[in-house]
Amino acid sequence: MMNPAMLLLVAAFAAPLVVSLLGAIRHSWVPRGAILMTGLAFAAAVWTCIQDDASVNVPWAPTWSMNFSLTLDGLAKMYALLATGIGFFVVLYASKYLALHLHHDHRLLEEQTRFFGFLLLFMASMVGLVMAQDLILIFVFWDLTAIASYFLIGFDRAEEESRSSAQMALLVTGITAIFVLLGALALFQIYGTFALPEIIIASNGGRNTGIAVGLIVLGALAKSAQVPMHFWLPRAMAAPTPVSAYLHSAAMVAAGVFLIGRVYPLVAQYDWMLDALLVIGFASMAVGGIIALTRRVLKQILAYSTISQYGYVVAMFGLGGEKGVAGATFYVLAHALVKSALFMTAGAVTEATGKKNLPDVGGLMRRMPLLAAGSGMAAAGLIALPLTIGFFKDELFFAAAYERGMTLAVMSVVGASLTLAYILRFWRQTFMGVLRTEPEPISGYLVWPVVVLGIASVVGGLWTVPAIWIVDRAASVSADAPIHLHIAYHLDARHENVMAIATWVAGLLIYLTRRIWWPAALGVAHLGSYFGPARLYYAGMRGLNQLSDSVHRIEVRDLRSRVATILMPAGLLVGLAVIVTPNSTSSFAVGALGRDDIPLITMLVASVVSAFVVIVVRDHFRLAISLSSVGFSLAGVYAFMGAPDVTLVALVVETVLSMFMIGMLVLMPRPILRFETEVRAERRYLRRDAIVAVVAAGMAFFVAWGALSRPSPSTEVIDSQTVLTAAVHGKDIVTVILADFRGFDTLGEVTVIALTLLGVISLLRTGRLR
Amino acid sequence: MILATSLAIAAMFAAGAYLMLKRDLIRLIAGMILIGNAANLFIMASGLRRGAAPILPLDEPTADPLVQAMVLTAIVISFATAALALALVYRVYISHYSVDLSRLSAAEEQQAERDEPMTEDLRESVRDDTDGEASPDGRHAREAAIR
Amino acid sequence: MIAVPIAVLWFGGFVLAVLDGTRKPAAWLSVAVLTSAILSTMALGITVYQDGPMSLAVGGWSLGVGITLRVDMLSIVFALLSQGVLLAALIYEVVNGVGARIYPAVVLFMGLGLTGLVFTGDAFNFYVFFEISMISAYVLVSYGESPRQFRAAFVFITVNLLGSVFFLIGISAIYHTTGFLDMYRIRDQMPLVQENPAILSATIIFVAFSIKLGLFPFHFWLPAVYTGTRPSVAAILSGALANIGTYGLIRFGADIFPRELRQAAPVLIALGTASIIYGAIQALSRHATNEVLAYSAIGQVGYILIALGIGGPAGYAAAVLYTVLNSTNKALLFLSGSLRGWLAGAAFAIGAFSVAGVPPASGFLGKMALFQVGIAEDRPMLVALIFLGGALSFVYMFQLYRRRTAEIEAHGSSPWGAQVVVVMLALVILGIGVWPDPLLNLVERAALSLPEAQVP
Amino acid sequence: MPALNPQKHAGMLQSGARIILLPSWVIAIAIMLKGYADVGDGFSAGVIAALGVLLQGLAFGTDELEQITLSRIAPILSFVGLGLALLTAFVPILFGENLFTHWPGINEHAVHFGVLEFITPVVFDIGVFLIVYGFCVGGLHAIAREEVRQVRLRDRGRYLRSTTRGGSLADESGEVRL
Repeated sequence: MMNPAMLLLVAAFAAPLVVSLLGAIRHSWVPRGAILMTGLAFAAAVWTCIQDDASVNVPWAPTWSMNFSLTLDGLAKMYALLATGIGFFVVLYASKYLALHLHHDHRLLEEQTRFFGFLLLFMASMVGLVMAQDLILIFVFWDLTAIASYFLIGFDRAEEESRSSAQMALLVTGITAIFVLLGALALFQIYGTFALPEIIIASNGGRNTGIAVGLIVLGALAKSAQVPMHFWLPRAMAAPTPVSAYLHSAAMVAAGVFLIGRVYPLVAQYDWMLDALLVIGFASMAVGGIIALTRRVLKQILAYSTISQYGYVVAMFGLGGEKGVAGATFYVLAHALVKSALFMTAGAVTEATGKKNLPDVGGLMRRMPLLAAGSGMAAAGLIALPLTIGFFKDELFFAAAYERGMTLAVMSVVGASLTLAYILRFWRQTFMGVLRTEPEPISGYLVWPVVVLGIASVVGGLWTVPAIWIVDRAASVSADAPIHLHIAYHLDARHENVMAIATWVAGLLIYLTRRIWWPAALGVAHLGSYFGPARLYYAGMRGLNQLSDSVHRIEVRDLRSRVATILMPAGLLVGLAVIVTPNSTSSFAVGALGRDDIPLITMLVASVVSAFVVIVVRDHFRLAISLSSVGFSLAGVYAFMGAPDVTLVALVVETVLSMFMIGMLVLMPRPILRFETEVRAERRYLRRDAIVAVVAAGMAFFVAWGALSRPSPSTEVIDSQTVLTAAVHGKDIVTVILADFRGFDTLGEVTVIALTLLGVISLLRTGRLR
Repeated sequence: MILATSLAIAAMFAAGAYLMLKRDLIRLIAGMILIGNAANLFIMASGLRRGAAPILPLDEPTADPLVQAMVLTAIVISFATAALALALVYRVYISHYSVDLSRLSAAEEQQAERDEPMTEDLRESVRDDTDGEASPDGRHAREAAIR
Repeated sequence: MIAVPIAVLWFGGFVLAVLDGTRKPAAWLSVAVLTSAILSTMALGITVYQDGPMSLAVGGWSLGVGITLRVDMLSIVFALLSQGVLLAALIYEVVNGVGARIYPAVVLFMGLGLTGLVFTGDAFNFYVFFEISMISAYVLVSYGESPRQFRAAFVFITVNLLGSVFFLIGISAIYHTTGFLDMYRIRDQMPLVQENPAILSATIIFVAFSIKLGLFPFHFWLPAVYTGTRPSVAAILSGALANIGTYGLIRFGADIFPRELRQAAPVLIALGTASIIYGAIQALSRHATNEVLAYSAIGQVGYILIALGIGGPAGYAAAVLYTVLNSTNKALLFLSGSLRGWLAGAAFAIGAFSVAGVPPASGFLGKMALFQVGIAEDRPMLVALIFLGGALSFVYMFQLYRRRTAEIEAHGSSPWGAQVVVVMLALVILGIGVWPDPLLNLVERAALSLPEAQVP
Repeated sequence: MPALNPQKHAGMLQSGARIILLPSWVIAIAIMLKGYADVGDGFSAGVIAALGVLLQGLAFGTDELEQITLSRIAPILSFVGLGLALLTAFVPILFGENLFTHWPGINEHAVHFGVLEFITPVVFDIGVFLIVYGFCVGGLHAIAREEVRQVRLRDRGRYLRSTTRGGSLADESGEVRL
């Protein structure tokens, strides 16, 4: 039998592969294939869930001590169940939804392949992430979810809104993912391993470990859309509804709190980190809750609700202790069931009525009773009514908060009552009241998943054993200690019950008095959109682009300036080198000047003079002539340096080069070559040119002088070359070097010539050899 | 002698660098050739010893044959490059009807402008997500939402 | 054994020069030649991996008299990298239909130059092969023959000629101060050389390679050239030719001038930082794909320079690794950037993710190596800088990608052949990301072949 | 002697060019074949030979240049030379020898033919000679042909159009090559 962990991974990753292949063959099979494959993955998850914990550990990149290590522990089991289970219902839902969606947008049905491919990749990478034990592996799967979500959010590629939302989500989660990587590397630096279990065992609670873990948690918070990195999530609503349903419940956002749960044994060592989590959690609860109250778009209400709900989870992790950890874990499970159902409700309503906004719908109860019932159960779960699984999530939360004192208890009640208010508003105004838009009949695929999830939420509230079984095992991993959850209904006045009742009352009050506080809430929302982090993001992006534009405006675009910008820094660098190195008197030597040197000096002067003549001549033909005279004088220099071979070659080369140059000049009409008329315009460049030339000359001078001042080292090489020349039947050492000792150079040199010939004839005769 | 040679190299380099800053492509190539000459002169000067031509039989101290071989290779390569550059100038002239760098730069600017359409597609993404609160029918919408 | 890849490329280039490269058989022959060169380099690489560095005295002349070819893992990695990028670009062009008869021949000659210069152990021979590849590049840039290409070619030739001259001056300065052209002998002699001439020649060689790399502030030629040339040529320039710069900096810096490299470390890091920031900021709001990529190339070499500046085995390994990843990314992006169609779009996306450092595309390994070096050296500022650079690369790559999706939608589909080529390249990049160990191992061995890295 | 050109003053140049052609080749071949013995190698020999031929072009015009077979096929000669040089470099490998090993080896006896020595470096030098010759003649020949083409196009009044439109060179037939 295959290792359960491996089996689950294979089952999960087989899904996107199979679906993509199916899409390549026949795209109409894709939805059914996706249902089948997700179903299989879900079955695998269920089966592996009841198996013992299992591990896979194979070397992945031993050079960097990276291992491909997966462990199917309690935490992994819970999240894998969620990812595949919710994934299954989402795919079921999407199998009909997407065709409608594409049809509305007049797009080809073929695009389904792309959608399901990425949706299943999303699921598979979630499954991989939850089992990964190697920090780098975690990072890889972590970013894989970001990639999948990027393409899913931006699925409606034609719409700018959709593309920029996808970009925002990717930038926020992708850039913060680098923090996860950094944290992993910092931990590696301290503990010499990427294996999380080993790090947890060895962890010393030191400052550096704290920073590293803090970085990882930072990445996790951004992914969970916690304040102040929450702004990408509402924008991600640009995605088709199934994606939103999945992203908010069991993937992406859940991945963030999962990671906190995964590294929680490390987090729990630092009180400051727990306090930070607490603050961020409550802040997210407040911000998400208040803004959710003011939204009009159905999915927006739910999006801000998610921010607030994951705020609970983060806050519970911050509260810590057995209750906090168990509560947080339980909360994720309960929330996933109900939130996905609510999103699918919103999608179904929009598909049926064509309306996206809450004020445009209403009274759908009678037209869509099944949907109303299903989402009603889910909504009840989210607002923690008794007999639903949601009741316990709040109860655990209250219990954990109460332990930490009255302030937190009150805050948690207020937060929970906000949830009640906006969910009440959402559900009641959709399904009760006056019928605003007559819905069209919709496929059962859009309704039944909602109903099943709603029922699951109620069943979970009545028969708590499976949930407790799962959560116990998951929370034990996070807490790094065995945890036993005790949940049951108690009909007494214990503080959890009191707080729950207080929540319902307060929530109802908030809902009923909404006309009074509405402007205030809206004000908060507006304040957020004007001074909040989203604003900062946009301002930052705009600022960066403006900065880029203004820097680009001063970018050098002229070849002359390009030359200058090479010569100047080169000169400055050489100058710097001269300055920083110790200069003894022997560094730069004048050198002896004997009578024998007079001819040589004369020729040098001649060549320099002719070089300056090249500068001053106007006419191009004279330019060519004076240029060749530089070459000829240099040939003379070489002759006096005892180099007849070089002299010969320099002479003939100079002749041919002049012929080339004059030949080219003949090809160009005289007016083209006439620059004299614009000499005046040139004058303003003269000073710059002169300065650059002087700097360049200074550079050449110092390099030449510095090098030449060094007394000659051993002449071993040329001595042996001299000796060997006779042995190979040679007399002229230079020729022998060229053809024999360093014949390889010559071969390269003639290849350069042949290559240039290719270039020249391609430029002049389009490459024909004849 | 060391100083004198270095000065000659520097002067030749300066002349070349100065020409490379001109707007005339032919002068630019002349500058390249001069800079190449300066480098060749430097190679020659970097010989380990000086003397007569290194041809057997040796009677007196000879010049360094290795740098001569090097300088030969370098001369040939810079010659080849210059020839290629000249052919290129001709094609530049054919395609722009000019060998004036300022014309070429102008053409490059035009190209750059064509590459960067002034569509401010950023503005769209900069819209706030007040999800319709700021819509023109503001008050009505707000009333409806409060409902 | 060592000579085989060089011989294959040399004869191949010669044969192709005579044939008409626009004809299909000739074009495919060039692909076959390059492939066999890669295979022989791999075979050589296996031997080197098992038995250590190999050397071959050309003509049988003893050390110093003649030229010695020397092959270690560093050479193998760079040779395979350059040849691989050239092969991708060549197949891309062959599949699309070669537009000029000399194109395949020139690509092979460039392969020869790039292979030769990493195989040679002789400083002047390095220069000769360097020139072979540069002349090939000069010819290639004008490929396509539009006014724009000629302008680009002219800029390229002017600027790089300066680089070549600087390099030549540096080589002769080294010769004069040490009396040798053989790199081993130079390395032995270098400690005896006074500081002053040594640092001067090191500086001028550094400038020469920086010009090839397009490092700030020597980069001003680069955007014009990369945007002006054809995609396959831009891929070659940034994916293969720019390797000369990195290889040169590593070989000359770590091998010949280790003392000067350490002295110059602050300058290297400062220039690298400037490159990263400057390249990224320029790339941010550019619209043309190639222009974004060109500025991105300027930014990416900054990382390599920083890795070199930090030095040590880990630093050199990071530099080599980053070069490999950057070259393949750039080749992929330049090739796929001009294509339309969903396959090409997917390939481009993989390249974009790779540049941004998102796994499983291979780019994250480079960032990871740099972070690791920065953390190990306890340099939080550098880590922050690399983070900033990575964040900016995220922004510019995906702003570009966002714009491009609309573009891809608007136009039709490019020929399948070209799309398949870029997808293959993308799969290589993905493959490296998914199973990085072989590359990491190779790179580590390559860095260890530098003498400086062997010092504990 | 070919028919003299109408321009009288060209006569001197033309006879001079013709007179020089043969010596230039003799010198070139001598420089090359002397091998290692004295100053000069295949490279300078190639350029000198090319100069001799190019002088004909200067004196008699492009059409006359075309008459000299060696100038028309110069680029091909160049690659023949490259092949020759490559063979001398790499063939030794096939015999199990080192890359670029010359025969005869160190201190081995070489076959003499008068002052000539038969050693493989001479073959290498011939290769270099051909490459350089091909380059110089081929390059300048290309320029000369371009000039002829320009004149023809200008006569037909199409020159300006073909150039200002930019891009590739138009053929005489107006068909765009490449």
